[in-house]
Amino acid sequence: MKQGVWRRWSAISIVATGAIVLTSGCGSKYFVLHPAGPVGEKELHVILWSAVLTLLVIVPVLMLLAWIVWRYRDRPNNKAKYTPEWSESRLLEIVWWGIPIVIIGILGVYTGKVTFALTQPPEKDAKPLTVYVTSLDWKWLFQYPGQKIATVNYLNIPTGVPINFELTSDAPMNSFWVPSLGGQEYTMPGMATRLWLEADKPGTYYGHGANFTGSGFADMSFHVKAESPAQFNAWVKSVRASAHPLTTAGYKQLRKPSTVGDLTFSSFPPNLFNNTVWAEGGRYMQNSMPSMSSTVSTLGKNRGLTNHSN
Amino acid sequence: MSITPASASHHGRSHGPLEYRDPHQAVKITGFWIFLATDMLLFGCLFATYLVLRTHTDGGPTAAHLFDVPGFTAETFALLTSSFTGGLATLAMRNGNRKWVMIWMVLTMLLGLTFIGLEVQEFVADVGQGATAHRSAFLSAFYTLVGTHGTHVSIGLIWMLLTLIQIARRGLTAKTARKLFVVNLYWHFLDVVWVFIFTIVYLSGVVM
Amino acid sequence: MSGMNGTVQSRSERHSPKLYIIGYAASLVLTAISFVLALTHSMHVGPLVVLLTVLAGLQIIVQLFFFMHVTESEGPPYHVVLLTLGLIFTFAVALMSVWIMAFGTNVSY
Amino acid sequence: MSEALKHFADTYLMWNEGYLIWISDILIVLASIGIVAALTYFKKWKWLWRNWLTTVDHKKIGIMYLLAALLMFFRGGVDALLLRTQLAQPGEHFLSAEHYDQIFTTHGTIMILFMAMPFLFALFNIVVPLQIGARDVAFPYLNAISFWLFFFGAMIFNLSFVFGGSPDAGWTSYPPLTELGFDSGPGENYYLIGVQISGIGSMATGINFIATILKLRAPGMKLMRMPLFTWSTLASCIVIIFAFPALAIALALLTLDRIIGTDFFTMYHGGDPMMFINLFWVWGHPEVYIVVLPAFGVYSEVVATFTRKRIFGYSSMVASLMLIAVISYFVWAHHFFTMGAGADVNTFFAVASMMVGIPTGVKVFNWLFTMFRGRIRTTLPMLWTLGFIPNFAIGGATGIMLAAAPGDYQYHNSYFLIAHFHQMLIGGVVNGMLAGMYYWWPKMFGFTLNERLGKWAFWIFNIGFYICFMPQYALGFEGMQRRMYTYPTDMGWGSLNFVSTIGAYLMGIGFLFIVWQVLYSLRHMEKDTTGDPWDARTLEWSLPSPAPHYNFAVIPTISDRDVWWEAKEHHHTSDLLPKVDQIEDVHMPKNSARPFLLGLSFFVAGFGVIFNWYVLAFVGLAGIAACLIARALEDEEEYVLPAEEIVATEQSLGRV
Repeated sequence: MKQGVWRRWSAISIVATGAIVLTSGCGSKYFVLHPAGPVGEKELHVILWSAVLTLLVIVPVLMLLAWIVWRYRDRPNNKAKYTPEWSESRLLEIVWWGIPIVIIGILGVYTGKVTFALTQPPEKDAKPLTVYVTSLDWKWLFQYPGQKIATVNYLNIPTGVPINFELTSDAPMNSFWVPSLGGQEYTMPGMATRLWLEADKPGTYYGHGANFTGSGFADMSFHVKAESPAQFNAWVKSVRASAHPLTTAGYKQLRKPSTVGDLTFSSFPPNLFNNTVWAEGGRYMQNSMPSMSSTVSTLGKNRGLTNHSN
Repeated sequence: MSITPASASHHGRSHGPLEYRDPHQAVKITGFWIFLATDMLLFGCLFATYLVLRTHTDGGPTAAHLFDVPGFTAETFALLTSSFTGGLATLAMRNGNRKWVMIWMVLTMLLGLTFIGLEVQEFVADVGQGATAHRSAFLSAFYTLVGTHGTHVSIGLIWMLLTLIQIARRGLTAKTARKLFVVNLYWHFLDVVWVFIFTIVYLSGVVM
Repeated sequence: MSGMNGTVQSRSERHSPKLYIIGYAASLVLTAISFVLALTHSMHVGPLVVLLTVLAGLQIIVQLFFFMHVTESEGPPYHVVLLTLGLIFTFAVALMSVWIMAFGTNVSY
Repeated sequence: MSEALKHFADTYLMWNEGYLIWISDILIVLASIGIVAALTYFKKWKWLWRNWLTTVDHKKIGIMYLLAALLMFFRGGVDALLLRTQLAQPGEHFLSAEHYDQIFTTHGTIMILFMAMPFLFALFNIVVPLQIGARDVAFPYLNAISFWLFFFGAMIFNLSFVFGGSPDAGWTSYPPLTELGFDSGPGENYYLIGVQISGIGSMATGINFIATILKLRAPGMKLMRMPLFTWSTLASCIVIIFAFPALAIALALLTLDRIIGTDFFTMYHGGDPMMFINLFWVWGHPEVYIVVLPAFGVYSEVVATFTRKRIFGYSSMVASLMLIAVISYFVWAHHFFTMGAGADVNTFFAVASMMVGIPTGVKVFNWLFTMFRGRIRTTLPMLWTLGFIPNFAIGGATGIMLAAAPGDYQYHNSYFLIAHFHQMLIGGVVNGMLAGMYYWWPKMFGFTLNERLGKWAFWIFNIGFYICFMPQYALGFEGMQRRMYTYPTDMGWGSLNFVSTIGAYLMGIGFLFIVWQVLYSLRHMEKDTTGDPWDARTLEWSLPSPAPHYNFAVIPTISDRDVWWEAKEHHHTSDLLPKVDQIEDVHMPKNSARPFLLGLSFFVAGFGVIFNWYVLAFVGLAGIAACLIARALEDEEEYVLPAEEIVATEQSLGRV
């Protein structure tokens, strides 16, 4: 008797939870499910395929569970079969060792294919735009080496053009994530990593650091404005004409822990990104150090933060 | 009967190596083997760290600059030989010869001390050249890996001393025999670790 | 190498030092080969390091079988299984760490 | 003088940090006074020292682990509720960023290392020797050391909240954020030292139980006759001994960075923070299997018992346990797919991670088919097991989704990930540990727990769980990151977060019902006189509840897998009872104060290192050395329990 009441209540609450989740799931704020570029789309395909393939197992399991618990409950008048010694079946075991192996096989191959594809530019025909990303405490610095301009906490990109993000950090490691455009990549001190993204639809997209960096972490959001190439070029021109340059002293100030709003710079110190990566023995490989290593500026050597107490 | 299982509950046996005759002691030997497997992983992680950080010299001294061939050759010879004499102590124990157990163990400890002395000398010389653990990630990893091995060896020496005191006091019983066997297992294990240290750290460092 | 069957071999006769002497000689020879190969720079670095590691691996076997009596045990020698697993994991951690930390998609200059 | 006192209070007692600290201080002082007063009033000091603090009896050590686990569950749960309260609506100011950071760090660390680990060690200790027919574990003295290292490690960690400040860089403690330049307080040291000390204890436990299971089985108990909980313990301990060294090294190197200024993981002199992450997860992922494998073992025992049926596919169950244990070692890089390792690395670890789904899927089917054509009794252990299956199915599915590397680029560090691992760790591990606690409770204490209150607890906790965590999957797709102490209104994350917080509070209420249930059952005790209240199958149920301290008067000979069930079926249970003429003197391990003192020395040494008070550290280290040397030179570790005493005990239990 009591059990029935329990079951009903639990069913109602689970359905209610599901309903809340689903009804609030109709808007376009589900960034991951409504990608605005080819990278996010590829990743969404993996997400959907992996969900569908696992559902092939999950749904039968849940139905079987409900049926078995109902059918074989311990009631005096239960007429269902009872076989206390039955504990082996070669056939059944082959089935449930086999099916997951097949599913994992399919999903594994597909995952591998997409993983390799994502290391390539999403589009081969268009000439990519390179953006250097540096995560600082607690802000994002974006440098456009081709355009020689820099921004903080926002960036503009042209639509239909693959963007080659090169990422590093001049602070604790973070993760550069624009969920509408595609997956994230860590920004790490002494390292440079690469992330390809592309926006097909114009719009303003939410971005945020995804790896915890201390008390200012919650404020490390930025936005990406995708606009037509013509508009982008016009924006670059206006920045060059109107904004102030980022000086070495200005960068030193910027990398101190603080939170700031959007900033725009008409230029930045030459080799700033490389110097950040190469400072303090970064990039690590002695023998592959390029010639510019000799030009590592004093910037990297005399950092504001000292590490050792002794 | 003790907490060991009934299958082994007849009060030991009269044959087989001394350290295995009491089942209670035999379980401890198994336990120690498992510990060695754990310690192996500990060194594995230190080796992994060293291998990754090997090139992270930040313009400071590299392996090729630093390592002194005669020094680590002597260290290697001392430790390999001490592993041999430790083995001979186990053999003497199995033959029930307490005097030779003591002689071989004292010799083993002297060789171990020699090894530690050479290593300390090497570290002091390196630090004298400015190659401190603070200089670069490579040096941090180097000192930690080799130093952890050195610490293990030092602990092994104290442990051997304690074991010798017990053998001197109580003679070769199932328990002291087990303790001697175990400390020698530990010692041979450290020898294996050293083989990998001279291969991966020193020899590879000199050629690369 | 007594007790290969997994149980402690019962021997009433005196144990002889033969195995220990062979083991010591083997470890010295293997070490000497490593040192000579490395210090004379006799081959390319890549194959040399592989060869040195193989020689070190042989030294494990020498210590385990000639000095440590690894197969001896009271009852089945379960610890051999655990040691084997441990060796596999040790190499996995070391080599895969190097593989991971090489950062394949690093920006190459 | 008063200036110095004020400085001390502000620096170490953090009196300027607000009312949370003051309340905690007052509560701790009151609780300590209360405990001391009660022990003195009831003259229980000697009892505490003789029966508990110096014990080496696996059953008592197990009970102490259980008590500690439940206390830590409470502490971690309060942390969780504070976090959820702060996140209930956008722009909330209940906690500051600093406090939020500390609380999510302690929540994670406590739940994994100081709740889940002792909970499963409690079950190992209580169950395994009884299940395999042993008088104790292989190394009872070491077992006590393990417990006290865990205990003092947990003490150090919890002390941070009121003395000097908690760690605040997440339970994963990624450098360089945790290096001195960014985090100079003692909090991070507390994390490193507390976890290190308890980790040493865990390694010792792993070694101990492997030796116990391999060497101390009763005659006739072949490997393939071992109960599945014992098998799962073996698998879990194998993972422990191979994974915990990686944690020890990762923490030790970071400690060196912070204490003596090396450059392993700093941003300076070629330090490589990513190597810490690599080493941390070499331990961190296997750790998840360490805690979930014993839960699998519990489910296997519970399902077989409460369907009155042999476990289906025993060999597959054993094979899958071992496969999971081995594969778990080759999946760690899936925690940092987004670190820029090559596509080959990501593909390898993605496929390896998915492969874990194969043996776990097999286990689920085997549990289902154990129930199939059985007779299912929905007792408390069975309810938690039934509640586990849908949890595990959904969590497993999202796990496979996370393992697909390109998908992970989008889920990583988002609430989707948070929902996934809570589903596995609560739905998988906590359900399993609670099922185990209910199942073996009568064996531990000799009485059963009230079913009605337990069912309230089950339903409230589980419904609360879904309300709490299902919305978090959706929040992940909405792009919400973990570890943000607050979020702006315009993101539209408010409503789902609010729902989630309601669920968290329901889980809290569910936990209170468990506490109520235990207290109620203590008053209205239903004694278990049979020793076998569940009509169960394995050897431990052939003993009286609770088992006498020597466990088995005569070690039984095992002839079957479900030996107790078969004996009952064929009416020869008397075969498993001792005969007077077979009872002999037994050597039992002596109690010892040294494990406790060793733990205390570690505590003192650790405390010295945390605050760089080197004299104190030296005193602690000297204590450690003294304990170890005294043990090495000790001769008599055992005492003789005379046969007559055993016979008398067995007679009073009506067994001979």
